[in-house]
Amino acid sequence: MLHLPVLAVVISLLGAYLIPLIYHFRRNLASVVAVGISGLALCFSAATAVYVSRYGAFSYLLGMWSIPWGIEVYVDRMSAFMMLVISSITFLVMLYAMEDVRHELTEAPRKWYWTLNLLLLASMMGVVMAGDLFNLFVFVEISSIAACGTISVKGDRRAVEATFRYLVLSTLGSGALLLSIALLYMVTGNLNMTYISGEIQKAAFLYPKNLYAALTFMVVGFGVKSALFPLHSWLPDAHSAAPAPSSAVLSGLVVKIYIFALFQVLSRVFGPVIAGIPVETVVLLMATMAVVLGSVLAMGQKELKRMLAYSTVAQVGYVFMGLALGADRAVAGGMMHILTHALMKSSLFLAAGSVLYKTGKKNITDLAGLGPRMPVTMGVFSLAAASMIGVPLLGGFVSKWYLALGATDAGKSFYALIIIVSSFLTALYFLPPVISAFFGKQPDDSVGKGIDEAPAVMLVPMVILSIALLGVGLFPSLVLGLLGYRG
Amino acid sequence: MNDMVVQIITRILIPFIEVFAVYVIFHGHISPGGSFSGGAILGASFVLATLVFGTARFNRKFGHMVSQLVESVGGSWYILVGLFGILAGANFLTNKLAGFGMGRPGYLFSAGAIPVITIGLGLKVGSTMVTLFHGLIEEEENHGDH
Amino acid sequence: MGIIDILYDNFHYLVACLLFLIGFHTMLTHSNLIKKIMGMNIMDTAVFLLFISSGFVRGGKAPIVGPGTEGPYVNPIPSALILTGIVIAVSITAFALSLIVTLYKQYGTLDADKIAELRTKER
Amino acid sequence: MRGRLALLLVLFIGYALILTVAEMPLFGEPGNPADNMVSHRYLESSVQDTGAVNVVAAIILDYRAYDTLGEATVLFTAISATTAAIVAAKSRGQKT
Repeated sequence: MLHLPVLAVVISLLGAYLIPLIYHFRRNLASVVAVGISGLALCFSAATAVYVSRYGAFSYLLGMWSIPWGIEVYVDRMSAFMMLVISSITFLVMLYAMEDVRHELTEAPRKWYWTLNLLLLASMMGVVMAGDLFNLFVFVEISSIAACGTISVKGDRRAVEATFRYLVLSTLGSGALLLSIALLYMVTGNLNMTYISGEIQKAAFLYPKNLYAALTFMVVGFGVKSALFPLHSWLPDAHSAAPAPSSAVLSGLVVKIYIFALFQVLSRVFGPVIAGIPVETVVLLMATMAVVLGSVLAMGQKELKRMLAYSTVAQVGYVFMGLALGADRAVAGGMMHILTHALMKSSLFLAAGSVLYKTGKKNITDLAGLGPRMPVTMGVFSLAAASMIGVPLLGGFVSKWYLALGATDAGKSFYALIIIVSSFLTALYFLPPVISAFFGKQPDDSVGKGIDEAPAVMLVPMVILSIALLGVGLFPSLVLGLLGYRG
Repeated sequence: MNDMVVQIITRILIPFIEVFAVYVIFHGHISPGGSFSGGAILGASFVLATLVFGTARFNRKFGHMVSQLVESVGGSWYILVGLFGILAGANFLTNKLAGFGMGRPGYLFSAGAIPVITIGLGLKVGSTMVTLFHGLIEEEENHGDH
Repeated sequence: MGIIDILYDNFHYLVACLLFLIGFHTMLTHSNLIKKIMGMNIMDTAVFLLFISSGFVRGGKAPIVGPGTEGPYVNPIPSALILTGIVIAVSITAFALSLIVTLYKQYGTLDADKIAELRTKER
Repeated sequence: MRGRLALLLVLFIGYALILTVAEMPLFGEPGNPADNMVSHRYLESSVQDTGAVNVVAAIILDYRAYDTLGEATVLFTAISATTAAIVAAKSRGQKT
């Protein structure tokens, strides 16, 4: 039973290694195998989540070495929750991609798309369960390269250019991260998170500046990778140039993995000394700027996927805000927003992808009059947009509600105000496309002829995502119970 | 590069480089070196061969399929050795407690799973170097698809 | 002990930091893509240097503990970790170079500013 | 302009780093925080624990073998990404 989280990672890695071989012998089998393996990883994560919610957190020792010597994998409720989110969203998106990549990618790199997706899945799950700083770094690197790979697999010059900038910036981030780990190792002599935090009090007394430097580099490193506001410049290009399923995974999951990792490190490594350092204030300030300015920038966009990418910048700000506020309900709201935003943003990107699949149009104005022609796609889009704005009974509302409650709990009602203001801003850029899709008139009727609904294999994952969004909105206690929060 | 001196010297040199690479890979657990260094040396010998004899002639002997195969099998090999630990009732990637023979320390056949992993990994790293190099240089030559 | 003495004793770390800054500066100021990658590599190397010198123990030997050799040995952990770090740096460099090759084919230039100009014109 | 800004940023980081270096544990001193029970245990008992004389090999392939699996995977990821990017760009170029 305890092997399951590691097996979920390992089975995805094994799949990734074998996909090129399978593709060589049976071309059509590769995508099926990839989806099947991600489904298997989903089963393993679900079993882990059930186990953790029943018997509590556990740690798994790789190679049977006790912890300061070996590598520890630590799975608590939050990691199990993250594993479940990662594997389920990836599974659904890969199901969608089975049809979509036929249209969006050329034949030659298709097998690599599946390989990279499985590597991304494995590394994301590895990141959330890492109990060792260097192991965390290794998995962060795999996910950075694999994420870049899923963009450049498209091969047009816009995608390649965006990938290059993403790669350079995220390498800058990993340099900062490794430097931070080096400084921490120098002053504490350990790599295991628990053991570092045991030594850190002494280190804070003897070598305080080293710890400050390590903390700064850690925040900057993860901040670049997770597009914390002033460091977000790579995100809109990278996420809008990628193929639609990759955008869904990148925006919905990859960015948030790093936020989760950052806060894991902050609480589990720097926990005993963090009280004296105003890192949370800085993060809150940046998150506020992200929430407001991300929405403002999203309003100015003409292209649908670019607008969605800017909206990710804003939504990442919410997650940062929730986790940095620190109150119980705020953290629960932040974790829940990771789930709801993953659901919303991936269904939005998948809907945008299926519009692209059917019409080849990518601007917001091109959505006009599409509602009656593609009812399911635009229905999913509208539902997710409504949830993004925060319409009650949908997932987005619940997580924002908990964030606002948490802000008042922490004695910082100002942030609750920010959340409300930003909801209005979100409405300003999400309502026009929805309204024009259902009530607008197609400017040129000859263009719209023959456009109908996308194939079922693309619709089913989108519908499942929407149902999940509704489910989270109607029964938030399920998710909160999984997180171990009773309120 | 159609220079006879270079070609002949390369022909003489390559076996020595490869034997040295194999030595470094096999002796990873008793001397400095190991899979990554040995694999890099192995890859360097293939890179040298490509530089001297050209990609077309090299590909006839060592095609993309071969390097792909080595790549996938090398990686899977590592995972399978790790999974053996679970089968033996221990954790993933367990060495001694999973029942790998320890041998006499300091001799070639010792250290249980370490040399077993090293061999697969060394070959994998070697073929990785070749694939990366070829990926970068074949861009320049338009010899159809592969 | 004065600050200068400590800096003198720790000059390995100081050199690593200097290299880090050189790499960072190269990355920021040069618009040539290849030079950016060079800067990135210098930066990574600096971090490796810092990490690996943190494991040195005065008079230490390479950590190969056969019969008949005795200590002190240097700390083996940084060496083992940096092996991983180097492989990661190599992977990223290879990927970045392949992207540069494709970018050069598609845009016909290696200058980041010119590429950005072409890109904004496209939109 | 951009050059000056970059220089300013670099000088600032450099100043902070020099302050940090001035406080670091002394280079090569036995008894530094990094020279603790973890590394001592590796040096003393790697031969009994793993049978490998080379401690670095014992660490990367036994004590911390999971990292090395990740490392091998990074290489594989780099190959996948590199090949995918090149092949995709090439096939796009042929199509248009």
